[in-house]
Amino acid sequence: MEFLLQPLTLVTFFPLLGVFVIAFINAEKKDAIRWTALITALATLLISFWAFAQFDKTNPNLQLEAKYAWIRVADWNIYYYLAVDGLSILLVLLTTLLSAISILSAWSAVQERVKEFMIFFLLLEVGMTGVFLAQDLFLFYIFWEFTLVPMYFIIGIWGGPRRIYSALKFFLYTMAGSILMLLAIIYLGVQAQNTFNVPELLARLPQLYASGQISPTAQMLLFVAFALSFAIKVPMWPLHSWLPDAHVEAPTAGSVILAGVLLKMGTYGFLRFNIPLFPNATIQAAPWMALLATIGILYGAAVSYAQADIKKLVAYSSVSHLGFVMLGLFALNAEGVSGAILQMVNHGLSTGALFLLIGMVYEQTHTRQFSDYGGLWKAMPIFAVMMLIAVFSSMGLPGLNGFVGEFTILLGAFGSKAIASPWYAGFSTLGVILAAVYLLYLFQKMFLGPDGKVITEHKLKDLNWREIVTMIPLVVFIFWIGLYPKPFFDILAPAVEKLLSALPL
Amino acid sequence: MNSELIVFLVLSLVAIATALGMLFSRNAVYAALFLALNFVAVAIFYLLLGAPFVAMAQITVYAGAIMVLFLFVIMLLGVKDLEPTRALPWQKPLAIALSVILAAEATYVLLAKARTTMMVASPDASLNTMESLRNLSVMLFSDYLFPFEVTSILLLVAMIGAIVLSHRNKKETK
Amino acid sequence: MVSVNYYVALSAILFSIGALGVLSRRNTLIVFMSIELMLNAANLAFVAYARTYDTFSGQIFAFFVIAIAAAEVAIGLALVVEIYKSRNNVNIDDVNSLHG
Amino acid sequence: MHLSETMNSGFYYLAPLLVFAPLVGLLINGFFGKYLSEKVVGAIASLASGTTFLVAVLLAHSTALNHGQVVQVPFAAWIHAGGLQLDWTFRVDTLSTTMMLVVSGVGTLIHIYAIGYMHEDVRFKHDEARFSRFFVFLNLFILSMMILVSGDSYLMLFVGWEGVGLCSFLLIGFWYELDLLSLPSWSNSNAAKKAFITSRIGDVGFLIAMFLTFWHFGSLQFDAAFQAAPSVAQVSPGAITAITLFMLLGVAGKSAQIPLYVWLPDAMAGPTPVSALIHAATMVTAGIYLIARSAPVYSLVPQAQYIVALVGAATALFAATIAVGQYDIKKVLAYSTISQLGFMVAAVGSGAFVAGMFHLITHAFFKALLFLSAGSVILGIERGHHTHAHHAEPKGKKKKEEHAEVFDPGDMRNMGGLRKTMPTTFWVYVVGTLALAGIVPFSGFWSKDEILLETSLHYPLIYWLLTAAAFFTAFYMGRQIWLVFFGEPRSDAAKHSQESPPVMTIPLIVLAALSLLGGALNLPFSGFHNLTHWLSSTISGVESLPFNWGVAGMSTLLAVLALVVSWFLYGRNPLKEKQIDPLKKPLGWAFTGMENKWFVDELYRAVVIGPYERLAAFLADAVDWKFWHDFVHDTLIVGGFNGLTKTLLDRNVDQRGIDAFFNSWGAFAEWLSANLRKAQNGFIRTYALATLLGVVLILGYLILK
Repeated sequence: MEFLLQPLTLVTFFPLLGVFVIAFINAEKKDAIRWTALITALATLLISFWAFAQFDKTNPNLQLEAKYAWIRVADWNIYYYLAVDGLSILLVLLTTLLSAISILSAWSAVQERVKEFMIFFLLLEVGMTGVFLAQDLFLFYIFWEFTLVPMYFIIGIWGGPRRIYSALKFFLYTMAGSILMLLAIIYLGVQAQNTFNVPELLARLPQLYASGQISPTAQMLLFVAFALSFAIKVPMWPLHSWLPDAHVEAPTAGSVILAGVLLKMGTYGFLRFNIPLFPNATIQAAPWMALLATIGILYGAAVSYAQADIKKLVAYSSVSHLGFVMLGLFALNAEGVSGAILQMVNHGLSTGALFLLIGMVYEQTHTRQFSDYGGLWKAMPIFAVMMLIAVFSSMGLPGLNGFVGEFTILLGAFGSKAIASPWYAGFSTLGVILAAVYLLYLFQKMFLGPDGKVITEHKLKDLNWREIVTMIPLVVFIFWIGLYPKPFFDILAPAVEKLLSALPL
Repeated sequence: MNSELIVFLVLSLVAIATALGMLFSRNAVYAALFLALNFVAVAIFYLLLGAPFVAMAQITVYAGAIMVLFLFVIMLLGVKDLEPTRALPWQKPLAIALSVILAAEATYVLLAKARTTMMVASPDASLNTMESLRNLSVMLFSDYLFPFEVTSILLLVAMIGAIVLSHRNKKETK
Repeated sequence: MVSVNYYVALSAILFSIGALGVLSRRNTLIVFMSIELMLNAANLAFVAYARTYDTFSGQIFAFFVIAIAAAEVAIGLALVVEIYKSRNNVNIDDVNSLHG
Repeated sequence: MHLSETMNSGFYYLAPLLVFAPLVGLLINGFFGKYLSEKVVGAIASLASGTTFLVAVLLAHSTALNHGQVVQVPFAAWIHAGGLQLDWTFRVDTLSTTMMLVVSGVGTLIHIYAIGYMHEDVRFKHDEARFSRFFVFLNLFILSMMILVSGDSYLMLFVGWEGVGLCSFLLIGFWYELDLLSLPSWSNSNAAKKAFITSRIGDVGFLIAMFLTFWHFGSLQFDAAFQAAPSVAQVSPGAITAITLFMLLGVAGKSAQIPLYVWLPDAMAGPTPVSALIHAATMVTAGIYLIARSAPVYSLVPQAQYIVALVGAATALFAATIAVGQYDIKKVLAYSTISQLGFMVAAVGSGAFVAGMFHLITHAFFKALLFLSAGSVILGIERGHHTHAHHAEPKGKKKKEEHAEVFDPGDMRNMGGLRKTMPTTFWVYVVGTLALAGIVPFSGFWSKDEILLETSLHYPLIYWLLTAAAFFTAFYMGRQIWLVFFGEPRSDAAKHSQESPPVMTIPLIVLAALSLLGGALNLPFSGFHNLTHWLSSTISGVESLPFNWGVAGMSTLLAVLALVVSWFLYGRNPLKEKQIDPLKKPLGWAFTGMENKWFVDELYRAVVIGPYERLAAFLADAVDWKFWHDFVHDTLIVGGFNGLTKTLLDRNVDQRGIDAFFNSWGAFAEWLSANLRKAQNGFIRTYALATLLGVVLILGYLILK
């Protein structure tokens, strides 16, 4: 029982309890199912707060460990090992928060097969939380792959007209990357005397590198294998092709989670595994990653601008935003990395908010073409204000969360020793203009200008209370991080410092 | 020729006779009654073999419950002689031949091949005490606990199955 | 004192009679009865050997066989009733829709 | 000096109120605005702004008492990441208090004016619910502006900098569904977008300047950065030049300098109080404030300073020429603003920081005055348009047609003779014009003269450019006065125009008084260098120059000459209805250029916007979708995989090879079973018989074995 009561085990697997309960509810009782799912998600959120309360933010090491020998075969020791540190705690909180919000957002949007939807959603939450907490590569890989399954069904069952194609593409694309990572994990485990335990690996690897047992080339190959898997998830240019399909076809809640959490799993992977496990390769690769990130920023922004579909615009904007995160990570200095981690959270909040809002209006209008919109501000003022906040948060307006992240990232990248050239950051800064171009385009085409088709053809209602409640936590965090980000940076700082001090820079 | 052997032979005659009676009865009710008698005879064999518990089970379950069930079904469906059919003309002779061969073979195998020389002691007072019953129960609930539980599940399944079979039918007739 | 062989022989004879019943009778109910007879024959052998080797296992098996027979009869008779309801007789030869 | 030492000797602890007073105002109006009456909404907003002004006065007073000491008022921690340690800290010194006073003072007057203006504006445009929203945005603007001027670091300044950009966006697009003629259109929202994006281009410059500052000076906090600057200048002067020039790009974006000025004329789409407050008096001067604030850095690189001055001077002249060819009353003022901002940039660029700030202040007075008066004129014309329509054509049907007809109340060709119908507006407008034109003793004269004097000493080219710009300034203002207020009305609306209510005219009169007397802040006579003295405690090394009769005489002469020329052209023979501009014929293509803003917008569209849109569309459609998504993924990868699996492996290897082999076995089994199935007669008894046969045979085998 002690095993079950550990905060991290509880926060990871608590949604299963909800799944279990929902499994016994008659599928016709949709409201009961929704409430059960919501209460489960809220309880998980509370548990994550409880875990957070026990978290010592001055400690740079892994904390709240739940560690048990799990599979013992021959000389292999595979652990059930969950732990959290400054790098991941915020993402765990983001996951539990966005899960609850997404479930609330699916209240009226999902009417078909509610039971299955909620079950998949809670399963997805288990997988995502597990990814951020697992400290054994084997366990991590299981969670990592596990997230694919519920998402596959969420897109494939409740998605738009091309959902099957998109779900399949999403699945295959990510799967293809993961296979290489699996190979790399196995190779790493064999080399490091049969362990997948990350802290143990970190203790053993320097010696392996020094003795030449893992040659620099091998280290680079390992880095690439991990990076490919994560880069697809991020997605880094040019591996982003699955993203617009998945985003456009996914139901709102799916898009929110996809943008808010699933993409962060990629960047988190770089942060947690690539950088500390392969320090020399990381430094070698930093300029190249920065180059890809810069291209991604500018390319994503330019492509966003030319979209006719609102959701697609936001989807491509993720390519641009995640480019910033990657740039910050591979700046490999405190400013860049902490900015990047914060920006992961920020992107979850602001893009999550954008998808939520688009979903809310889509429920009423059933169109996402810009050409159908216009002048919505008059019809839906609260909605407009929410969208205004989300848009400007995404654009990086100072005072809102996006700016804090973007600024520290660019600042870090500009003076980064690892990237060693201010040009990448310089060009990435142009992304700030391009972001304004496509996001203002989004805002203008939807809310400003003369009345569009949706206003003349529908009787639009402004947001209802449930929708406002859904948005409030996001708005609060958008302002909080924007105006007073110090607590967030304080959580990150020790862990980031520890991460960077291990690099031979 | 001791007295036990005489008892045995008499009882075996009864058993074989009732079995044949069942086999040859045109009327199902008679067949059932013959069979019941056969069961009783077998139950007495059990007693002779020092298995009072099995004997009682035999009487209650077989001669009692099962046979009543049979009779009940027979009554329910009505006793009707079947029209003779010519569907399987070679079935009966073949069956008789094979059964005879089987009996011969089985007897031969069991008697000539196994060649057990052991004798079955007649029941004495010690066997009929509660002691043996207690040992049996202990064994049933320790070494054979799992099969025992499985049997209970089997009975449950059978019960549900029987209910479902008749229940569905009820719906159909509506 | 009776040789265990006698019991075994009786068991074999009863089993053969049961088998003959299964093979030759067309009334489903009597086919069932014959099956019961065969089970009984087996039980007899079990108990006889149990006595011979002075162990309870044989008795326990007999007990299980009785339980299973009860289950079998319950299902079997339910099926017979079903068959009767759909065909209005209990001729086992009428039920041959599985023919090749 | 830090707060603890001065806490007792001043009102510094009130500094956070600068931001929180407008915040409270905007929250009240934002949440409850729709339940409150217009007067209450306006009063709350004005009160919020007024509180800010009061706090600014108290802070200025404290600063004066402390002999201009710089005081940092820490408020809260902010970004602490690695080497970047920034807090929300208010900086109270002479420069920032000056800006606070100007912004909140002019801001409050405009708030009051806007109560009257918006009351009518929302009615003319048929959406009265939007009244409170206007004041929310206005308070938000004051809030952002206060962050801008009171920030203690470049980053905090940047927060305000972008915040005012947001307000500018929201307010330019206030009538987002209309265009300048109040017809449904994307035009106003396009203007808003243009303003924000153009400023953002400048912001990138500012951002990069900040990155350079951080990595070279080690801090974004003003004092720390300035302290590090001289030593860095010796090691890597190139870095400082880069910082200053990138910062200039930011200034160009926000203060509408070449090449990024194009958004400001379009920004006139906003309601007139907005044009006055944001796009004339305060926000656009943020760039000048930034350079003045960065004086210690700019002073280190004279070449960069020269470039700044040159940009300013070129803008001043360029915009002034465009203003000559405009017909819209607000567009003239907009280009005039650009031109005057050019003056200020030229001033701070050539090291005359005080002169630049001085002009900033006086310009805030008279340009706000001019814009507000222009707003008064436009509303007067609107009123005339409506009364005329109602009275002259009482029949409903006709009235509608009259309304539907396109009428531009801002077009000066529709005006004329307004001095009779709108006397107060006329007189304050004249005061503003004289101040702008630089006629003694109006405030504009003194500040402009100081700029000219400073530049004449160091940079002759700049001096001549500015002098020429001053000539054009006086000319287009004269043209405007003659066109608007003199002659005969050129439209029915002008004939029936009415004076504005006191809630609007009183702020005008106050501003007119300030425009008249504002020069007293810094008269070029010894003992009257108040502003110089005041700012010298913040900006070191500023000196006050003695009055120079040559420069002053030259500029006054040119201004008077320009006014006379404009009278010859527009005043002597007033323009008739539908008559073309008398300058058109003599100037020919040059006037066409002025009328069309020298085609800069078209140039940008052709060179920047169009190509970007085409590039974006190309990347999105051709590269990302058709090539990368459809061709590479769907055709190459999926098709390749399908080809490999379906054609090669499935059809050839599998079906014709492996399958065929095993199918033959299947065929055999089929044949066999077809024969064997005859054994399956369906009779259970037969099966049982077969089973028994098996048993018998097995037993037999066992026996015989």
